[in-house]
Amino acid sequence: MTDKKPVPLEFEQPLQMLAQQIEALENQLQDQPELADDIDRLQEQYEKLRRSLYSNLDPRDHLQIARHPQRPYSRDYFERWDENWVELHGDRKGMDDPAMVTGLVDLGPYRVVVVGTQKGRSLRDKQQCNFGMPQPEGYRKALRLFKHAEKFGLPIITIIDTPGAYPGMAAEEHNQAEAIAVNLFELAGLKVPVVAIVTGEGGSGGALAVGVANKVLMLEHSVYSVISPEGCASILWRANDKVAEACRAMKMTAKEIKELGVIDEVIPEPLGGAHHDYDVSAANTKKAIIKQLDNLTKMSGADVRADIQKKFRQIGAFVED
Amino acid sequence: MTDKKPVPLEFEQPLQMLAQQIEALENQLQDQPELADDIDRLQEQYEKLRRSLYSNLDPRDHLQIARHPQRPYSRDYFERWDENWVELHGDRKGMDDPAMVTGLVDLGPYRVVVVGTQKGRSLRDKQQCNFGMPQPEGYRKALRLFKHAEKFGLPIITIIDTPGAYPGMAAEEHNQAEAIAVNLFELAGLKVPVVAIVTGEGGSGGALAVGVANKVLMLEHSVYSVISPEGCASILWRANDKVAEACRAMKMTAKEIKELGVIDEVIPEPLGGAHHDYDVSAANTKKAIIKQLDNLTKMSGADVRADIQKKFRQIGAFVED
Amino acid sequence: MDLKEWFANRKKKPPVEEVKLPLATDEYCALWKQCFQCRELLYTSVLIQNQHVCPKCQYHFRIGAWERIQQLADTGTFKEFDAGLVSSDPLNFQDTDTYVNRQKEASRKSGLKEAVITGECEIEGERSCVGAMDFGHFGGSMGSVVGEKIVRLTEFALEHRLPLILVSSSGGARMQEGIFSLMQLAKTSSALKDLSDAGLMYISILSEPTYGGVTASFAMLGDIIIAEPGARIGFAGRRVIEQTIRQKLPADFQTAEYLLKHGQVDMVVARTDLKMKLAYLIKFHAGPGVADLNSEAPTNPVGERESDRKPVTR
Amino acid sequence: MDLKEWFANRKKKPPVEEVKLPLATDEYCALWKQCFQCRELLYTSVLIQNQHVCPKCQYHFRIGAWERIQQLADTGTFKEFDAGLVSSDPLNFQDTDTYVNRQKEASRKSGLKEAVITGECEIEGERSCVGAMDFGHFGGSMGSVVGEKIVRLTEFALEHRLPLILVSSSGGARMQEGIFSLMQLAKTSSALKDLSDAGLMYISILSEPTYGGVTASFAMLGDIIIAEPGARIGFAGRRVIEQTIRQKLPADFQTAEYLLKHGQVDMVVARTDLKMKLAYLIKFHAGPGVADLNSEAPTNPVGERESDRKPVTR
Ligand SMILES: [Zn+2]
Ligand SMILES: [Zn+2]
Repeated sequence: MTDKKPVPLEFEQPLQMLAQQIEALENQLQDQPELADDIDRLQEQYEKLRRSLYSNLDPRDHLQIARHPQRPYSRDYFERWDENWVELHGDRKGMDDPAMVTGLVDLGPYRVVVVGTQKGRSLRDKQQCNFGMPQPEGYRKALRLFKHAEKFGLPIITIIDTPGAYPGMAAEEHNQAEAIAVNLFELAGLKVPVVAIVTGEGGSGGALAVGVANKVLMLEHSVYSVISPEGCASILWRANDKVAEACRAMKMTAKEIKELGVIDEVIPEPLGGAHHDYDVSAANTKKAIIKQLDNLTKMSGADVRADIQKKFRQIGAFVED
Repeated sequence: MTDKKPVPLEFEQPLQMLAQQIEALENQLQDQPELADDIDRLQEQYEKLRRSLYSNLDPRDHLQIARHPQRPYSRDYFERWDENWVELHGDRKGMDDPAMVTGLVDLGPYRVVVVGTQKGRSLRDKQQCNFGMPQPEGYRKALRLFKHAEKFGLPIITIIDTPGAYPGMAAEEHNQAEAIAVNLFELAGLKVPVVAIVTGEGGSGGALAVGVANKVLMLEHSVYSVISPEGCASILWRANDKVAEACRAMKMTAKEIKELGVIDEVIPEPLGGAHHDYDVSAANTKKAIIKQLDNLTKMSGADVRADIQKKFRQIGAFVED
Repeated sequence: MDLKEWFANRKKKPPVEEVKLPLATDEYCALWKQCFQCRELLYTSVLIQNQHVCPKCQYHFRIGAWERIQQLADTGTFKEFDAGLVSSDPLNFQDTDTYVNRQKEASRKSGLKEAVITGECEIEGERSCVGAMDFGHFGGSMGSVVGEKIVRLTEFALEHRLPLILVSSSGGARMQEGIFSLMQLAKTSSALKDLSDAGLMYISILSEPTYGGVTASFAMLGDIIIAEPGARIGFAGRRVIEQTIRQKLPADFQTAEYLLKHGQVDMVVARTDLKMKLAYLIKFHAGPGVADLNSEAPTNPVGERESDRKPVTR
Repeated sequence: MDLKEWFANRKKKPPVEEVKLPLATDEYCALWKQCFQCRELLYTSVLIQNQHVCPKCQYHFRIGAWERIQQLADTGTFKEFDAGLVSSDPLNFQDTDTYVNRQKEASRKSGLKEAVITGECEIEGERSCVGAMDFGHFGGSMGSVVGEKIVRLTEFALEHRLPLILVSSSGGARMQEGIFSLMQLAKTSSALKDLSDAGLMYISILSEPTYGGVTASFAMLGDIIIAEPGARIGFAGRRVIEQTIRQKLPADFQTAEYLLKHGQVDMVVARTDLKMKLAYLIKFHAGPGVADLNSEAPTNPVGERESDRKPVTR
């Protein structure tokens, strides 16, 4: 993916126009050497604009980056964290949900169990992965791996990039509510540390089903919300064109959620977003995980459990008369 | 069911003919009082034949009684053990298998969790219950209740009357082998006592899936085997008319299996079979269960587990050089 | 009329479209009320007498948290917990109106401070912790206060080794508290894990309607799960699913009876039987608990009735 | 040719009817062997060199227990356990022939005393307990001896805290030992429960064919389950299912690849990669184990590599 040129987003249009101008001038440079100064000036301008653009993103811009079709997905991280990583399949009860990828990763100092949602890259992949929306069987596959990790004392790393659970008939019949609830319940009782990273979209209960962790990290441009901004806009504003407002109102960006005290760390992305450099993104996340594990693995099993319970016990905003 | 006349089996033909003769004579008794002596003599003969018939049953006769369409099923026992018994439903994951009935029963001195296979009485019931062949989801429903019992320190009583697991496509896709295996695995690790009763057919792995117990009891005419006698005949004799031989060869009757040391107790049935008196059958089984629980509930959780492990550890027949 | 008949009759009727709960205050004013299902005009006092179940067709009207508690708790035994907990506005949330105003409006309509009432009481003499949600307050949505009150109730149950009963009725998580609302799913589930590991009993009762974040957390985590007849229960809403899969769903999709058939609830119990059933289940499970199982020799034989235990009756 | 291609090619061929394993003794005599799948004539020595996998189409021939052990164990490290255990005839079983005669015949054909060989060995230097079944002996059926040998192996693994690896290949339980055979399902599963609770690793390898009581007990209880390409695995046999449901099953039904798609196995691994994969998995899971998690402060941080641990390589 890194060898493909990043596809520009809507809000990146001015930047792209400037880049095109520069390219046009560069093509003429051999014939008109006097253009060199202009090019340099434009380059400077471009860099300035780029920095200013990415340091003043609207919440909706973050959402767009988080949903960028070239955004690195779970497999992209697992492969880069450990080129020999071993994928494990299936819920053992009838399904191997491709929207939930699970396996064993050697991070160097730590061996871990990884669990991540997967959106799919090609159209066929996307369809198979149901655009990153796991089935109940996907959450149960994740749970199987959580239990595996606990049995062998392996820390768990989860990657969250999902619009949420799938609003389908079979998913309801197979009790996806229960599948999510049981994961929340069981994750809170584990005796091995869990680190979750929201790398793209953290959508609702479907995200939380692999997100109850001792430490929750978010990539700089990722988002995390109780409902999709589209859903929020349509319910609260009764208007489909109020998505930007919904994004702002819900405070769903990494920076905002960190300020609210709900997550532990924001992991920086390459300028322009994680899809501009998969290797750097993988290295950043790996570094952040190892840093967290350096502390978490010093705790006893009982303390790890107490820690995760305490973490979520504290979250809430209310007034007591 | 007890108000319906028991339907006679093939081997009961001579008995039935005698009964018809007696009935015919009784109808003439008013006109010909001198018949009274003949009737008495025939009655005596009838009782003698009856006792001799049921004390010299061929293994295949037991099989026929075990499969009698009026045989009491799990619900018949549960209702009689506790008329206020509470049925609990479902595997929580998409299915409530009617072939596996689960619930809470108050036995008087003990409250217990009950789990039993169910064949179905009416044609519609039979179809819904798949003729007593649970789906993988049925075994998983049973497992949910086993875990429930363990959590609350309630003993488990299981009833086995099943031809076995269902040889169907969906059952294989949903991994019935795993469903059975996991039940064997988990039952062996419980800290609450389990008493299993084979009340009818104990067929293969599908029966064992609810049959790993501290004490295994069998009704007098019930059978328990590694494969159905029809399956055995067709594989080993390559002949469908060798069922009686297969029954004999496999040693599948309660008495034989008790002699082999594989089960703990044979519970007597009303003369002619359990279907001749549901209430007596329920009372006999209840009494047998309570007797077993009187001992088992004196053990600690660890001892209960050790006991079940030891019990199955010992089963096997081999020679060591 | 028994449940089967009632349900059979119900099927003959055209499916009831989106049922709106009348305001609790209005309800008490009105002398008459029309059944949403059989269209019968019912005396409000008779309806209340029958626990808001239509005497003719057994339709279960939505009821508020206080009605629920009154129906379940032995008279005079309920002690409310955390009545003073109220929402703050951590996000300064505003859509077409502010969250602060919407909260005021919700309280004006419901007469409640929040969408759940919690406390302890006796149920047929069995001391229990009870929480009841109120769909009439802010659509029964779960924000920080609902989460906190349920967790405190769970902690109380754990500390005093009491059974926990939660009656759900909710549209899901409260959007206006954003990520805080989502985290209440984890917070409540996590508290229930502690309760469960201590061998204590939690009965979840699902009433019309129970959806979204509530279903995907505490509502589906009961040791025993009971649904009320006709209650609609699910994760995603019917309309969202129909839009997604582009086909009509069966009329009984997501009803209590549908869930029973699909193995998601232990039983469907009529409201008029609920209290006795709960009491029975609590008594049935009041035993030595898992702690004794790990000791070398249990002081109480497992499953055995203590001689001084109250007889189990329904 | 990679797996996908191989599988695609395989589909084009008419489904192979009941494959009979040639006698192990004959096999070594024969210079040539024809591939069951691509019909290529192969030098037996080349085939053995390639672990009985067709070099042309990757078809995995059935192999015996000793070949399996030779392929997995580091040279010279295997020590057999319980070689002297042989079946008795507890039922005096007789069908068209006696069980005693059938046992003799089975041993004559297979050169084995029983359908499983167990022992300890090193796998890429990792000390392990290994059991391998042999379909060529009495259809790989499980009677008392198979059960007992597997349980003893499991107990050894538990006592010495070693990983356990079982390679299954079986038609199911052995009918001739009746109820004793059925009880081996419980006996082996029960032993594995103890092993599992001690935090020890069990890898189950499913090879062509694995059916019935073996699948419904230890074969499906692995912490990790690996299937060999093309292996047919299930509970009920294909023919029985077709007779029951009265319809044809898909050609790939019950193959390793079908099971992978249906979430029943963790991975499908070619025989030629199996040893390295096993060694990797054993090393990966060699950690502090569950016991440490229950202590107040673990001596080894969970998941952390011990400084003196061998590097994990494949
Ligand atoms: Zn009505
Ligand atoms: Zn070939």
